[in-house]
Amino acid sequence: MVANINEIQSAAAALLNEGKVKLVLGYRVRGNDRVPAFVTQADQVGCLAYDSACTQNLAAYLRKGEVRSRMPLAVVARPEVMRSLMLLTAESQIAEGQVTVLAVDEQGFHGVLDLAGTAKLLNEQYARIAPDSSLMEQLAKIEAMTPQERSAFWSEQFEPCTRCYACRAACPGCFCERCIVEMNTPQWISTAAESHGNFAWHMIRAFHQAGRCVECGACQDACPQGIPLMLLNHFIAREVEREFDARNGYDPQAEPVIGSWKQDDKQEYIR
Amino acid sequence: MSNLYQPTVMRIASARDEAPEIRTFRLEFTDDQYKQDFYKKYRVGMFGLYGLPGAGESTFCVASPPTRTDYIECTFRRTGRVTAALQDREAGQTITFRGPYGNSFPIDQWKGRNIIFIAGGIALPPVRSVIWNVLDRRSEFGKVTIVYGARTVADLVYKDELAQWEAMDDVELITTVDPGGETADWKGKIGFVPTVVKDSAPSPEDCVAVVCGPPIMIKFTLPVLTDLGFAAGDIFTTLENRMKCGIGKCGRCNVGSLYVCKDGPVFTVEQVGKMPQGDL
Amino acid sequence: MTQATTQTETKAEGFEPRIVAFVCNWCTYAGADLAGTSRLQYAPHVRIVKLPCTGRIDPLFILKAYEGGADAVLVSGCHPGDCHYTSGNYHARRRWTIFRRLLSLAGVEEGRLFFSWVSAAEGQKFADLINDVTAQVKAAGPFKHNPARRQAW
Amino acid sequence: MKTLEATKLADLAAALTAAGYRVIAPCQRGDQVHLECYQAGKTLRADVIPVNSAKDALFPRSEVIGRYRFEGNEFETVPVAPQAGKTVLLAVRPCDAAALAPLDAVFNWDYKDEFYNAHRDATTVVALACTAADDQCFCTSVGGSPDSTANADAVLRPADGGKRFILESLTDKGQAIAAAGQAVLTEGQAQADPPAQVAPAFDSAAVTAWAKDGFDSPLWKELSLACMGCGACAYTCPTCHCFDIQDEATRREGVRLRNWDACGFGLFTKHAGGHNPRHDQASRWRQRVMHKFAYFPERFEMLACTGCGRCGRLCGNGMSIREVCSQIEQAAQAGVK
Repeated sequence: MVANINEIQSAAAALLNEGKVKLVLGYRVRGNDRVPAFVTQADQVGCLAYDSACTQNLAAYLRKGEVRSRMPLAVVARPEVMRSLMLLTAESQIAEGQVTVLAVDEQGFHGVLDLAGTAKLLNEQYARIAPDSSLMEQLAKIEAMTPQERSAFWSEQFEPCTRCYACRAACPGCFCERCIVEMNTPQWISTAAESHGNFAWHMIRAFHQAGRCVECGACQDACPQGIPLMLLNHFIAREVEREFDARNGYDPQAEPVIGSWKQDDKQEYIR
Repeated sequence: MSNLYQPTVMRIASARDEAPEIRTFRLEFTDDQYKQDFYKKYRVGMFGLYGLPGAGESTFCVASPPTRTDYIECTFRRTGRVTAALQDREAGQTITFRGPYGNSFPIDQWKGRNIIFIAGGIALPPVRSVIWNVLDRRSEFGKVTIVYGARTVADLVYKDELAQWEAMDDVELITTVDPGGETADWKGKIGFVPTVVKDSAPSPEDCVAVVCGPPIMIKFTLPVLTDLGFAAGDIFTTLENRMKCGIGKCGRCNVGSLYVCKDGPVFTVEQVGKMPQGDL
Repeated sequence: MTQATTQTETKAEGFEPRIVAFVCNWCTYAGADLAGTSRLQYAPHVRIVKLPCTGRIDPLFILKAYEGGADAVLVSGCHPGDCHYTSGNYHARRRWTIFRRLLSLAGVEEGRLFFSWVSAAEGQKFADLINDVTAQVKAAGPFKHNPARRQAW
Repeated sequence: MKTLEATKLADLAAALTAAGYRVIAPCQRGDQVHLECYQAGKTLRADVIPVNSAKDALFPRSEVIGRYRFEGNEFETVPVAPQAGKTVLLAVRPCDAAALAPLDAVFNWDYKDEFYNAHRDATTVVALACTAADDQCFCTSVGGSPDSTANADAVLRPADGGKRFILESLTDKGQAIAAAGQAVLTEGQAQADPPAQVAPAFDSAAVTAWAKDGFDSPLWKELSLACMGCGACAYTCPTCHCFDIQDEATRREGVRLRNWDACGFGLFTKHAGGHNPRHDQASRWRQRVMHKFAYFPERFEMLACTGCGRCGRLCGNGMSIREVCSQIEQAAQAGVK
C-alpha cells in the first residue's frame, strides 16, 4: 500500500462532503485481489486502497450508463489512467467538470486535479513512461521472424480466443456505442470463434487502438485466455509515434490520429 | 434424434405489400412429410422461424389459421438484416422455415363465448390467424368484435380482409387511425386504440379479449379492459421476446423461469402480471 | 542464386494469382479505363473493386479480400492534392501507414499488399503497375501462410 | 486397485490418444493451464484448475448446425450431422463433471438437442478428485464436494501424498478407459489423500429464497456497479449455455453456426425494433445470478452453478458469484429486500 493512502481517503471524503462529486471510483482490497470500489458516502472512504497491484483502468467505467449518471465523479488515477482521461476528453467523451482526478503513482498520492491540471502533471512528470522491456524484446523477436513464422505465431495466439470481448470491455478507448464486430449489415467480422473471425477481430481491435491505446494493460489482464494483446498494442503505439510523432493521451485537445492528416505524412511505400 | 435446427424449404406462392415496409408471404411446403407434421402440431398463436441461408432466421407468428391447409402465411416488417433479405424474395423463390413452436390460444375453451380482438399496427397478424380460425368455425362462438388501429391509413395491414370483415353481418369491425393519420375518404374512427375501446365499451359478460400491439398500446388498453370488468385471466396477449432457437435452449427469451418460446408466446394478462416486469 | 532457387521451389506450377484491387472512382479507375481505351496490355489477374474514394476503403475490405483467398491486395487512388473529395486520400494514407505495418507483423509481408497513386491520365502507369505487381506475386507463389484465410467449414 | 504414477498422467493421455480418443486434459499453455486437446509434448497439470471449463468439449464455442449452397438466386440446404468423435475428459474437476447435470437438463428438457447429445454420448468423464482448493472454490456451498463422483465414469484420486493416482472405474465407459490405459497403469495398493477442505461460502438455499422476491431489489444496482459487461465469466463458466445462431456465407456456400452468447452483453435481448428489456448492466447481472440460483432451480430442480470459482478467479473487477451470493445472504439475514 502506498504510504500516504490516508491522504487519498481524506481527499475523497472532502470531495464527497463538499458535494463536488457524487461518486469516487477507486480500488479496494479483497483477499489477495484489488477490485474497483464505488464510494458514494464520505464515511466509506476507509476502504480506498492503492498499490501497484491496482491495475484495472477505471476510466473504462466512464462509458457505463450507470456510472455516467453519477457524474460529477472522481477517479483514482495512475499515469496511464490519467492518459485515458486525456484521450476521452480529446474524443469528446468527457468534459471538464465531470471528472476530478485523484492522482496517484507507485510513490503515492499527488493531489486532487481537474482535467487541465492533469494534463499539466502528465506532461511535466510522466512525459515518458518507459514501455515494459520484455515486451520490446518479444516484439523484436517476432519482427525478426519470417512472414510464415509470424503468421503461425499469431494463429496460435488467437486460437484460444472465445470472443468474449473482455478486452474490449476493459478498455476505456473502446467507447463505441456499437462495435464494428456487432454490425451485421453486412457482417464484416465473423462472430464465430474460428481462425478467420479471430484474426479479423484482433487485427481490427488493434487497428482501432491506433491513436488511442495508452498501454495500460487492462485488456490483456482481462483476457481469460491469456492472449498477448499488449504486443499488438505496443506495436501500434510505437508505429503511431514513429510515423506521426503522436503519443496518445497527453493532449486533451489532440485531434484523433486516425481521422486527421498532414500533407507531408510519410508515404515512401506508395508507388 | 434429428437436427432440430434443420429448416424445411418453403416456396413463396405469392407475395404482397401490406403497408410501407410490411409484406406478406403465402408459403407452400415443398416437403410433404414436414407439412403433415406441421399440421399435426399447429394451433393458432404458434410461431415459426423464417429464414434465408446466408442472412439468418427471424421469428414471426404463423398468420394463417390451421383451418387453411394449403399454405401458411406470414406478415412482417423490414427491420434488420434477416427481414430485409426475406422481403427481397419474390413469388416463386424459396425461403426456409422451422416450426410450429410455442403454445397457442385455447380457443376450444372459448366455445360459446363472445370474443373481442384488439390489435394495433403490425400486431394484427398474430390476431388475424385467431380471427380466421374463429370465423372458419363461426357457429361455435358468440359475438365477434374486432378493434384494429394503426398510426395512419397507409399503415393498416390486410386491407382486403378488413373489407371482408366489415361486410360480414356477424362480425363487428371497428377500425381507427391515430389523429393526423386519416385520409380525406377515411370512414373509420380517429383516435388511439385504448380510447376507441373505452368508447365502444364492450361487455365483459362471457367475453374473452385478445390484445396484441406495441407495448405502449397494451399498457393503456389493459386498464380500460379492467375498468370494463374483464378478468385478467380472460385477457390474452402474446409476448414478442427476441429468440434464436425457438425450442427452449438458447436462453434469449427467458423471463423469469419461463421460456417464452416454449411456455408462450400466448399468455393471459394474469400470467404476465406474475412475471418479473422489469424483464418484459 | 539461393534466393532464386527458393522462389522457384515455392512457386506452384502454372500459378495464376488472384489479386484484388480497391481503387477510387475518380483517378485510378479512370486511369484503368484509359489503359483499356489506349489498348495497353496488362496482366489479367487483377479484380478491380471500384469505390467512390480511397477514404471509403476500410481496412476491413483488405481483410475480407485475404479472407476470401486473395494472393495479394492492391489499393490505389488519387495523388495527394487531387482527391475529388479534397482530403479522402490523405485520411486513407494515415490508415494504410499503420494497417500495413500491423498486417506485416501478423504475417502479411510487403509483397502481398501494394499501394499506389494513379491519376486519370496515367494509363501507362496503371498498366505497368499491374504488370509489376502481378509479376511479383507470381514470383512469390500462392499465399499459403495467409493468416486471414477462411478455413473450410 | 489400479494406480497411476503422478508423473505418468501424460503417458495415460498418450495411451488414450493411441486408443482413438480425443483427450481433453489440463495442458500448460504459456503461464496458464487450459483444458484442450492433448498432443504429444504438451505438459499436463493436475495441480491447477484450468482457465476454461469442460463444457467446450460438449458445447463447442462455435459449431456448424446447418449448411447450404447457392446457385444464382436459389439455395439448397445440406443436412449436417454432429461431428462428435470419441472423447475423454481426462482429469477434469468434480465441479466440471457436476456441470453436466444442468447442461443435460437444458439440452434435453423438451426438445432433445442432437448436437449436444452426440458429444455427450461420445464422451467419457474421468474426474480428478481435489486435494487442494483455492480461495475462490465454493463447491460445498452449491451442493458439490471436492471428491464428488457425480457424472463421472471414472475418477482419479491423488494418493500417497500426491505421488500417484488411484483410478476407480465407475461405469462401463470408465472400464474402457482403464483397459485402454492398461500399459501405463499398475496394479497395487495406495492410500488415497484426504479431499480438499472447501469452507462453505454461503447458503445457497438462503440465496434462492431471497431471490424469489428479490427481482426488484435495489441491491442489484449496487452489486453490479463494477461489472463491465464482458462475457468472460459466462464463457468460462461450466454451466452457462446461452447461444446465438449466425450465418456465415460466401457467394457459393455457407454455414449456420451456433456460437456462445452471454446474458451480460447489452445486445443479448435487444429487439430489432430497438426495445431492450434488459437495458442496463444491473438487469443483465441480475439475470445471470437469478438464472443460476432462482430460475434454473425452479424449472429443473437444480442450481446452475457448481462452485468452480472461475468467475471470481478471472474477473479483475471482482464480479464473482461467490462474493455476490455471500452479499445476498448477508442482505437476506439483515432483512434487506
